[in-house]
Amino acid sequence: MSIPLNWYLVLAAALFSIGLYGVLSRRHAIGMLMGIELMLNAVNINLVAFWRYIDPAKITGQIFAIFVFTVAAAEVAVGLALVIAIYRNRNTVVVEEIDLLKE
Amino acid sequence: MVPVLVFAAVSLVTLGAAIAVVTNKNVLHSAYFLVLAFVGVASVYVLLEAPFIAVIQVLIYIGAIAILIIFAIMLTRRLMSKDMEQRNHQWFWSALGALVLFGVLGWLVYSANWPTVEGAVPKDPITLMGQELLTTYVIPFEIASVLLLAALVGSILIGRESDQESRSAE
Amino acid sequence: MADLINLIENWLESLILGWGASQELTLFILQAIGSVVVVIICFVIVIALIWVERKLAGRIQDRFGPNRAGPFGIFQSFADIIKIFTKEYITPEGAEKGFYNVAPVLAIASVLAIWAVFPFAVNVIGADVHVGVLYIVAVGSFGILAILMAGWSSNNRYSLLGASRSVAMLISYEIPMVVSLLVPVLLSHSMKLSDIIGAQQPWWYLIVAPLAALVFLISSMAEIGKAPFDLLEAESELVAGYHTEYSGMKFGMFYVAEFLHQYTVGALITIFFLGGWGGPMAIQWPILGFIYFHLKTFVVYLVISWIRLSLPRIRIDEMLNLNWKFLIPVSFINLVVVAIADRVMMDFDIARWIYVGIMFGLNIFILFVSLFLAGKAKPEVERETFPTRPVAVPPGTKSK
Amino acid sequence: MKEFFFNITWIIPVFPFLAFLIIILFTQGNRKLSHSLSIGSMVLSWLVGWGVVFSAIGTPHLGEHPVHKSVPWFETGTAVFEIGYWIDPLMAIALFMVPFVCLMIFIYAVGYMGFGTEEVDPNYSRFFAYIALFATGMLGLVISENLLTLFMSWEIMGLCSYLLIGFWFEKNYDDPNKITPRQAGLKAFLVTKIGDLFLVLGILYMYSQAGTLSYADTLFNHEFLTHLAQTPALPIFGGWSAASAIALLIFGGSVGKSAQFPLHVWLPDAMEGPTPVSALIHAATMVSAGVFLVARIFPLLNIVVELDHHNPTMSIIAFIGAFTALFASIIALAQNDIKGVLAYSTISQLGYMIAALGIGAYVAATFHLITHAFFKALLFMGSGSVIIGCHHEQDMMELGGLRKKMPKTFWTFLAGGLALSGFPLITAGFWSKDEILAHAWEEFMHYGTASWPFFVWLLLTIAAFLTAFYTARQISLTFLGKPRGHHAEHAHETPNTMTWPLLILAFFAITLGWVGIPEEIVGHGNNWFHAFVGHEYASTPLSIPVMLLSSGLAIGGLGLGWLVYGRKPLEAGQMDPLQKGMERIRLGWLYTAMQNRFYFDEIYAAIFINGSIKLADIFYNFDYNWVINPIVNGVGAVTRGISNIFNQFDEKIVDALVNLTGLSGVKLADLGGITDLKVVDGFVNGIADVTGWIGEKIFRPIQTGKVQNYLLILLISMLAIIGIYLVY
Repeated sequence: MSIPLNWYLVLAAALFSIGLYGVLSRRHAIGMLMGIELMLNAVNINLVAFWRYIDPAKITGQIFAIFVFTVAAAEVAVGLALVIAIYRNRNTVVVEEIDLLKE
Repeated sequence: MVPVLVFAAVSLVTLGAAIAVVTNKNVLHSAYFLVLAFVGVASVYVLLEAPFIAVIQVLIYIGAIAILIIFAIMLTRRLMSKDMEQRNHQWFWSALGALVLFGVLGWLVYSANWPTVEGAVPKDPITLMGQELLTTYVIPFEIASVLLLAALVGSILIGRESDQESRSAE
Repeated sequence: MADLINLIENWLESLILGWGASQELTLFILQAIGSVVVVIICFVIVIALIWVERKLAGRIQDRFGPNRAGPFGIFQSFADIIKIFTKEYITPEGAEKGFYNVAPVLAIASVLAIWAVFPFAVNVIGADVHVGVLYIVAVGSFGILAILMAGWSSNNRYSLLGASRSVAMLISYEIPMVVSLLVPVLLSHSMKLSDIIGAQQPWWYLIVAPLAALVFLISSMAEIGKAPFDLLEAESELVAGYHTEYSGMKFGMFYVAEFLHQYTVGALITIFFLGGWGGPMAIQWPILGFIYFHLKTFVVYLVISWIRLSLPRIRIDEMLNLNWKFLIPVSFINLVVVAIADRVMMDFDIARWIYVGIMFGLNIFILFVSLFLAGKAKPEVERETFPTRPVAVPPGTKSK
Repeated sequence: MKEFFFNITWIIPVFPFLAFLIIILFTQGNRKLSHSLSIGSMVLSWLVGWGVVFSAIGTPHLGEHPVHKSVPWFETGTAVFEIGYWIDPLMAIALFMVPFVCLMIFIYAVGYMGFGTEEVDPNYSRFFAYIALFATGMLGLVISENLLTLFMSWEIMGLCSYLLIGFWFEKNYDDPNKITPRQAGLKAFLVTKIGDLFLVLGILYMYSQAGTLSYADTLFNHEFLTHLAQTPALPIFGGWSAASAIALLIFGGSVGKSAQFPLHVWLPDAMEGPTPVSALIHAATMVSAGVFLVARIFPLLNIVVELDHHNPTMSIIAFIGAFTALFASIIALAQNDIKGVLAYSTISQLGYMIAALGIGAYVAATFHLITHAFFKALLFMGSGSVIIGCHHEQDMMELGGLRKKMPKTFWTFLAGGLALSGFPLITAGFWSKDEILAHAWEEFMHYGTASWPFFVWLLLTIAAFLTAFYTARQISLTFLGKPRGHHAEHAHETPNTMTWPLLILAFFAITLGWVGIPEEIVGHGNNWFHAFVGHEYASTPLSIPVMLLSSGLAIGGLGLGWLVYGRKPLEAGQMDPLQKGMERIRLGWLYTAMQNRFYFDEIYAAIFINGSIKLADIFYNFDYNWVINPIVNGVGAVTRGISNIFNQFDEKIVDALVNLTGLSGVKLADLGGITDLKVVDGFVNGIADVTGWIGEKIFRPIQTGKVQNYLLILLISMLAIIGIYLVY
């Protein structure tokens, strides 16, 4: 076990920040979704790493990771359906143009 | 030494791909880089001795999510040519915020004192996981399945054309 | 002689260790050699298969098939290879170069990667991972990715349409495939391929779970996109589907991947339902297991070819209906029934042959009930019937 | 039997919740089945609820030893959160009122939403699903055993109030300034959320101190409360104790929910919802939840008073309540919408209760909470009956003369109105209101005229008079005289499903007060209400002068109202005599201000909404101008960026400051120039202009409608909070 836990955590933190940047800066709605996926992946790396280094005898970390997978799948299905619906109704996928909330 | 090298390579690939995902001007290329990032993360799981999670990662993220994303991009491609600006005007602040967040997280990681334990992984993790899922975590498990069902129904409802629309289209 | 493969392996190992390599390095080199050997075997098999396939197709369609190059045309495949190697590579204008070139590689890699976990004989296993079944399903999804890449990057509408169609089809047929794969997993209590094969030594799962085998066969035929499910490259509609724009060796790679995929499906059915390397004397003589494995695979391959050469292509709505309204419900019901029956009989501790008999009966029962119900259902779309066309009738004759 | 009811208390909110689920999922298509389910579930809740109430009444010393049960709900780390129920006198009293009033309103809604007529609402079934969910929230709040489930129920009600106020979401008006139901729903949701934010902070603070949220370990644990009162609070609260900080934060929640000044603006607009909703949510139950919450944390307030005499917590609460009571009753004087008057009267009466809690009159506040719920539900349902009977005419200036046409509605409305104005001796409102005034009087006697209780008493007394006056005005305008519009001429009595609940509630509006008649009148030990709810708190001694005074005020207010409006009924098109009178004594501007609700909506719009839009604009510009030149371009770009910054600074900030000073000066000079009549209008406009202008130059990404902007702000705020945390 030559890799310290911190490395994984920092990797996850970097992935999370990159994903966050994607969510905040992409104009394409699907680009935003991709950023969210990266963030979820980062979370999962953390979960599995904690499992491996802090409580390897139990399996809790992996089970949480599986729940995150389900959430990610649900999120992407609904998110993409929304994007397609918006595309069909408003003919745009640019997040900035989806601002009905303002009115 | 070998694991360190492998870790370094894997994390470089993952982070590089991730950066490409958020910065590439062509959304479709971003999606393929996303696949690469997913592969990288799966390799990280392998390094962490969680092959099941790694395989599930490939199965769900690449086999389902990435393909859905690519599909959706193709369906909506008419509007996003690669000449268009792909980042909004607040990108600089976003980048700054993300960097600061990374700094804070990194600082946290290094200042915390993790109670790490040396120990071997369970011999038969999959059986153990199945037992745990159906005993300790049975309620979250059921809720997750309801969530998936709800997402399924919801996305069909949202995504399908309403009868009126398709009729007017005819 | 009995254990030829391990004999060679041990000899190589001692040789490399003798040269002063460390234990780790030796292992790495041996793995690398093993991979290369498996890949080479695959390609050799494909070369043979192409000839077999064409000959068989010829016979079934009342033709000779290849008969010029060499005796019975056995060198036809080599001639093809030379032709394909010397053809010009054409990249269409506006294609996405990188993806255009990566797609065929990915297509063939996704098939080859499945071979990494196959147990060829009792002690010849590439990588005996805990999650073998999942691995197979997961790696298979790269194939879909390759098709998407090829379809998109060709900058051709036919390619894109073919790719979209194939993805819709592949994703939906993955569900019954995975669910029917769960039956062997359930019966053998393991996702390890070697355990699955070991569990079905006297009684193949083809007998214990024939319905799962049938569903798996149908859905994996759809997965490889061969007739009657070859809508993704329906010539009359889409030219050649996602690989319309490919030529030369790049096309060749798709072609090889297709053949190899069919053979791989044969291998999967062998592993999951036909007892893998099992057979008389297979444990004492592992080399026999190796032969049995390929023999069984080849038989399944021929069956698939036979089916695809006999049936016409079906419409896309029929195809999706078959999947969503028949295969998926049947496979789920089958899974549940098998699970309950297995659990109940586990408590009773009955003789193995009674267990197998009950299982077989249950499977056949489900199959017939579902076929009966499916037969009762009315077709959704009433076919439009046109009045018979007036036919020109020579004067003086009586029209019917 | 007692044990049985105490064991199944948890089931009370479950019935309506099941009804909600079934209706929303399965029976939307069947109107009859839907309302039967809804009402049926409420009947069950009511039966079980009253079973619990009467069992609780039969339990001696329930106040000292509340019955409570809980089961672990979920755990995070080492913290276990529980879910359960808590039975004490306050809960029993609220449980007496809530399911019964809800049931009456549900039955009433059948008629109001037009069941069996061709005017039946298209979303009829959904309406019943929503009100069932609402009842779930309210009942859950009443029985909950800890602050977490209380908060959860609280938020369910917030959601329902949004859904129900905006129930007619497709309605639009020709007049763009008139608020639509959709906007009203949003407004209610957002304004109460401001209060909820404080509530969350209070609950979190409590949790950080106690490590648990159950009542038994926090609010009813004397040692813990003592400890809390001796712990200094966070630095931002000055030198206060943690107890007072928590109390004030939680009180912030009730300010939002109970529509107290300054978060009262949502309630009048909430009248855009269907009338049963107004009766259910904005009169009888939901707004009472705020008061209930303050009554719930009364032990906390008590400990603050006991251990920390100089703490202003109680006086803040009392003042806000008393001010709201007066302020809302002034506005109610000039409202012409029949529901608008009642809306402001609700705010005013809630102010009474809050003020009562602020001066320590726990029993009186609880008493008024119950009586008010009954008679205000009655009044709202009466007004709904008028509205249905007059074909959706709500303007009192167009009504009139309905006494003959709608006799049942008239008499029940009269009963409610008398109870509201506190008509002496026979009405419920008299006894409860009198008890509050008596308590205030006693406090003021105790502290003297220079103290804050004096002002509280004064405000409340004036409000009592005004209440009687506007009640008389409303009844006179609506029911007396001759019809002033064609809708009123063709009015008809409403169906039995609407009038029967009115009769039942009228009965309670009169008689309910008799359970709390002071001991001095009915003999020692016969003030049942006090004995049950609050015998650990000192009872309010009867004060004859106060009773005479309040009787006089009620009768005087009613009489004056009748003199002005009833004796010589208004003709169609005639000006409101109050307006005429005020204009004669040069107070017309005050009347205009009253009619316009003292311009609170406009001021809030100018400051918060326009302001943030304008601030957003500036940020947007800033952003845009800065970010065009990415720093990546190198040193040249950096220097140019810096010069840009200075440029921007010059242009935007310095100029803005110069202009601001200039404009403020001009406005001030204008203000000086404008004399008597124009002062208020000018002042209001001036504030609006200046703040709007400041906003224009300072506040907009907050309101861009772009999700990524919101997310970025979220990130930055989170980082800022982390920064603050690190610095501390």
